[in-house]
Amino acid sequence: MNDFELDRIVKRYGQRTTLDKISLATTEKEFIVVVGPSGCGKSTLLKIIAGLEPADAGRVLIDGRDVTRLEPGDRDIAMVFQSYALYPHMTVAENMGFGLRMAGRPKAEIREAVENAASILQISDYLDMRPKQLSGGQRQRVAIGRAITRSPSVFLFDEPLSNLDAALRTRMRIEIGMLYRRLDATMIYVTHDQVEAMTMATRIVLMNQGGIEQIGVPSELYVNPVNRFVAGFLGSPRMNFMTARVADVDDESFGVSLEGLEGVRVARRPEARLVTGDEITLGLRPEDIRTDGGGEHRLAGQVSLVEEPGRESIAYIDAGAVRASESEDGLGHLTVQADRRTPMRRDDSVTLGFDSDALYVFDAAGNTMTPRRPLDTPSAPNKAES
Amino acid sequence: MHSLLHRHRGWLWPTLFLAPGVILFWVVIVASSAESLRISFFQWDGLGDMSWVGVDNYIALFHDPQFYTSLKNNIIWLVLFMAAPPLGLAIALLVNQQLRGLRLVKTLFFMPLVMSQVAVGVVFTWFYDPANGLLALVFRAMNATAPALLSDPQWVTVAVVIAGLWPQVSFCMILFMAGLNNLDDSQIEAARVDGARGFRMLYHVVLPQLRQVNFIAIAITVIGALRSFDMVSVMTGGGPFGSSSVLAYQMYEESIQSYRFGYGAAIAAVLFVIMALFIAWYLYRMLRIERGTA
Amino acid sequence: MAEVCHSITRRRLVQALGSGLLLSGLGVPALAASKELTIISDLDTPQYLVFRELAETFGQQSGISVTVNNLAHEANKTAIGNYLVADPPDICFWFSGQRMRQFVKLGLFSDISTLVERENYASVLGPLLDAVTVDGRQYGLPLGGLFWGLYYRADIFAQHGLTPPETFDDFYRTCNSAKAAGLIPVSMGTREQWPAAGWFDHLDLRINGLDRHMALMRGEMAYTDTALDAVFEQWAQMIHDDLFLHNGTSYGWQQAASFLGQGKAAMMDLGNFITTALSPEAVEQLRLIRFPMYDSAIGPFEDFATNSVHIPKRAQHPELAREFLAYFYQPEVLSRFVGALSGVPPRSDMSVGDDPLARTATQLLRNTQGTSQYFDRDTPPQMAEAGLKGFQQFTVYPDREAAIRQQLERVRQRAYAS
Amino acid sequence: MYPRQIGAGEPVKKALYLTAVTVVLLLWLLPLLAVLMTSIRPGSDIMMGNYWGWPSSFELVENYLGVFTQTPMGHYFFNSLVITIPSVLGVLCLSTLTGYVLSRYRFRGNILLFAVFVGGNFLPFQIMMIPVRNLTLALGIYNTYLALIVFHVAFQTGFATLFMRNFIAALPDELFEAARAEGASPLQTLIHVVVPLVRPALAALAILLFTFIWNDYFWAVVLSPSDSVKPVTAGLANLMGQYAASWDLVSAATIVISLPPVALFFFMQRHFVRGLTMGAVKG
Repeated sequence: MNDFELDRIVKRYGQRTTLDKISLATTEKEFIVVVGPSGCGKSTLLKIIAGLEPADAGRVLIDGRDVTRLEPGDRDIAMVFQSYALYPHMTVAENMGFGLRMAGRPKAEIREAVENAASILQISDYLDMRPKQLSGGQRQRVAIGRAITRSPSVFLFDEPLSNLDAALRTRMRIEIGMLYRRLDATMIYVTHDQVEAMTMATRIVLMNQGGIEQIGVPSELYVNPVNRFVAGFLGSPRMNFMTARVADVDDESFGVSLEGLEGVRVARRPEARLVTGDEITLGLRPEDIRTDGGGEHRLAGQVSLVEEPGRESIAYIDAGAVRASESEDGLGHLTVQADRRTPMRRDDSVTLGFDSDALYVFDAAGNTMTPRRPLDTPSAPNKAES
Repeated sequence: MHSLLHRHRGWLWPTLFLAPGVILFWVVIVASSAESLRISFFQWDGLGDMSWVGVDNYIALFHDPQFYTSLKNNIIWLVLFMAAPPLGLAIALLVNQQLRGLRLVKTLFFMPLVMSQVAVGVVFTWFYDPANGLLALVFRAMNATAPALLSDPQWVTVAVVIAGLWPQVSFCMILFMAGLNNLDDSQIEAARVDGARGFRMLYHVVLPQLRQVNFIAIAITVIGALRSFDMVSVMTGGGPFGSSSVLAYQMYEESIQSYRFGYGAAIAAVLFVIMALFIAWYLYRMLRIERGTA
Repeated sequence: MAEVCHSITRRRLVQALGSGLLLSGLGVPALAASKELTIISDLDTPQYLVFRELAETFGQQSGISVTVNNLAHEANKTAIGNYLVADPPDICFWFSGQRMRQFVKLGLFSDISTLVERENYASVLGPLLDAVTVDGRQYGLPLGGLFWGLYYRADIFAQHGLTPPETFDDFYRTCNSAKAAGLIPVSMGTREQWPAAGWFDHLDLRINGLDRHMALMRGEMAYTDTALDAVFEQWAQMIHDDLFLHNGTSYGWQQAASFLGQGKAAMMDLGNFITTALSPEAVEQLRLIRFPMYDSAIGPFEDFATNSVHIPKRAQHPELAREFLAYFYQPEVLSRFVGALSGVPPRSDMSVGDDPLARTATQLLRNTQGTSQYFDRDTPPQMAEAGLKGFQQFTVYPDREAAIRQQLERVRQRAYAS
Repeated sequence: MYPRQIGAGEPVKKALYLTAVTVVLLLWLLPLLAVLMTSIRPGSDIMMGNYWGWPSSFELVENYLGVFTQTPMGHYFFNSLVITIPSVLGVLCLSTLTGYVLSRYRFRGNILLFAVFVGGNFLPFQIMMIPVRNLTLALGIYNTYLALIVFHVAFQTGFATLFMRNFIAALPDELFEAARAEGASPLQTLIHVVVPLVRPALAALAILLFTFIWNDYFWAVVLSPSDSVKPVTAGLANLMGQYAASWDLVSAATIVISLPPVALFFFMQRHFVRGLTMGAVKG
């Protein structure tokens, strides 16, 4: 039995379709992170799951029960809001016990549940304070505590960490991850932050313009993006894209025609329908570009800017005729992520190198044309962390 | 929340919540107003039978010189009352300091607002009295004769409006004080850093932030001007010979003193039309602002 | 925490319940009030105090609780249309004449002919009975009359060597002397509009006589009639000659009267209620004479307004109300009431008392050849309203005579049509 | 804050400022001071025309006591309280309900209903006189406290709904979504979330309503002819008719009837300004 299921959810606002037949199912209390650019419909989807917005079509099932027409309070869910949504006139304990009190539970039970949740989140000392007296992180804990108190089968998180500073965010991220393992409940977590998605999710749902682009474990989405959108969305710094044409096609591979880069051939999916002269986009992750002179293909370039955020260096390279479209620096320079022990300075001349294997190819519609890769390639998702 | 009626019980509570207020308001206010409009098509002394006269009351109204005097006075009220928002803002700016004792000062500035209009009317009648009033005293001190404002058909309306402005300025001042309390401090600070101060700060930084308050202040002032009654009633009774009358007062006078309820209702209808124009503008603005911020 | 919240809710609930109970109890006063005799009066304070005492005495004698609600005179004019229809008291005060007839026509006053007959009031009231009679039946009892005339202060007149005028020539002489002495010859405050009508009434009565005046009041004569030319002409002349208080429209009648009280004005045309606006010392010096004669062949006719007391048609206790009237209308009781305002006694068998003003008024009334009520009591409300306004305007802009008379004529044609 | 606050280290500026404020305040209150002065003057001064000179004696206590002993003002005062307090409570209850629904539920006709509330409130209320009189008559409540209470509650609900709706609309959506997600019914949300959150608005509104209703003159005259129900405003007008020459008493009465709303404003000013700002509640 599915413990959580969305069945062809549709939502329209006037003429505009905000959600188009969204389906999703989980069987074993997964941590689903719904991620996507702002305006993609992910928050609306969460509200529909919560019951705060009605769906125009489709069903929501929780533990096999159709809850589509139920009030939020009857769905066995709990929600954590971006703004925390704590009641300023109630103490922490009253905030946390609110749901149970509304359900008319006995006081003793409420107190026990509140204390239990408080101890899990280490906020037992604040129970008699008002939200105004707490810091942002503490408020966030209370908001989570309020959800825990209800012990729902599904937790809904609406960008819960976006109001926190970077250090706190990392910490809360880890805590929510630990909480998930401890509570054994389905979690639906909406965020626009790919780091949160990559680190926390058992599965990621990547949304764009009201539809799902790809569902899968984080490394799958990173290593095998189904299309250019997914490839570009996940990974920081972003994948380099270069516009090129198909030079020739054979059974297993095709040749790429790109000014400034000769003789590149890449493997092709069997179902890929490409003919000579088609416009394609090459994708190359910054960490797959080498600066040590190795690699099958070489490119001469000049460093235009170096960033050194710490663990690695990120360099923007002017590679002459080879220009990146939608590049990070907006100048058509290639982004390269290098070991910081490789010294690079502005205006240095460098030789870039990469392997054909590292290249992704997308057709004009954005679909991936290169074959699926095994997940234990060097392009591991943890590299995407910044 | 989008479509309430599609829910099983979602509509029940809201309906129950709305019912008492809506029913009371409709029965007492809306239905009564409609009934008044109906009465305007009858000849009725308020006591006996009503007889249908069609639009006769309106025809009579448009031939009544008093109607044009009242209408003109309503316009004078409207125009002069527009001084209330800027004056209110000026006083609000003056007292918007956090010093000891200013709370009392602010309360004293509110006084005219919280006093009843009857009391304000009494106060100003006393003030204007051409023989013994404070105004006369001032004029005498300057070796001049005080004008008899309340008996001069040229000036009487202006004099009454000034009395009416007194509480109205207070009202606007309160609104602006609330608005000033709610300013975005970072904008003010940014402007200070950019070198703005004094009037330029007011005009370019403060006023734009007070737009909503401004709107409410103007709305309340327009309503106050069109609804003016108590002051006229207490201070002049519409006199001398009707020259300070306004539509609301003329309506009252025709109905109560002359027992011409149908005619009074016709005046009410005209006032209603004028008011409706304003209300439409107000609602349009309000809803537009709302959509803008939503 | 949670307990606190619960107790707050409970407290709020109790509060809500309490206010609900309170609300439901608020309708009660009306019910309680219906078990007693209720009276709405419109009396000035001195008279009200006397009346309340009389009502209490009646209550003690008959074992009934009597409630008197006293309204300001002007407020009563506004309220009576409402309460007669809506929630009538057992007894109310109003005006005789045309104003009473209007309510009788609408069936709002009770016929008290049987009471009048039983107590034989006709014999003591004489012609006054007409003021409360419609089609041979009586609908009220006339109270102390308001005699309109010229008031002046004896001490001020003596101080400046002025003589009380008998004729218009005298009047002009007195006015000129007063002016020379730095006094305002005639005080008149028209903020309440009606005082101006007194001057119109008096001039018309003096120049055209009672019959034509009453024809005008009954709507049978046009305001543009040439007969009225002389009236307006004379009035305009007086205004032109600067005989009246300046800015009269600024002042209520009380304020205007206070000029007399302060010795700044010489004369004032008013009813006996003038005493309520003056200090006891000034009242002591106050004298009344009749409005100066214009044409020895005409008159004297006077404005003599009677207030009256009525039983509303829908009174809760009509029998009790008749009992009260019978008690109230006894000569001794009534003279205490009338005496409080120096009024002219309505009953011929009443003693005038020793109030000099009341005595003078009674004497002057005996010497008249006929009386009218007062402009706003002799004409229907629309006409009254327009007339008062028109006369007030005339006092400021006598040159607008033609326009004012035309406007009055328009209203006359409308007001008497219905 | 704008304008720039005068600091503690600017004594000269502060003194100048306080002088300026005092002068403006005195000018502002001049008409009122005139009435105050008259209210402590003996009646004989007024009769004698001594309006502005030094009072021949100070009759503060006599005049103000006189308002209660010589006139039925004490009774009018009680009536005003009995009318005003339940009316204010009634309006607060109804407008919280209507404001809550109109701000938080989207349904067909929402805007129309709201527009009617706002528009109806802007009408010159004099035009409703006759129908309202007839209505109270039909309900059998004419000339009782209830007639005035019912009218005031109905009429002020329009304005109060506008006020409460805007205030509640400014509260963050999430608070209401959270309540729903926690399983609170609309009634529970109202009691446990809306009412505590709108307290500042209710305080501000209560003060405004109190002054509006306390100071009403028109309906007092129309709906309460008898002394047993008449509130202070009609009482004052009545007093002016009856004691027209006693400006000392009338002035004192004018001051007396103004005291409750003034006192309320003074003690609740902070709540009032805060409530009016309609600022959003920040968790």
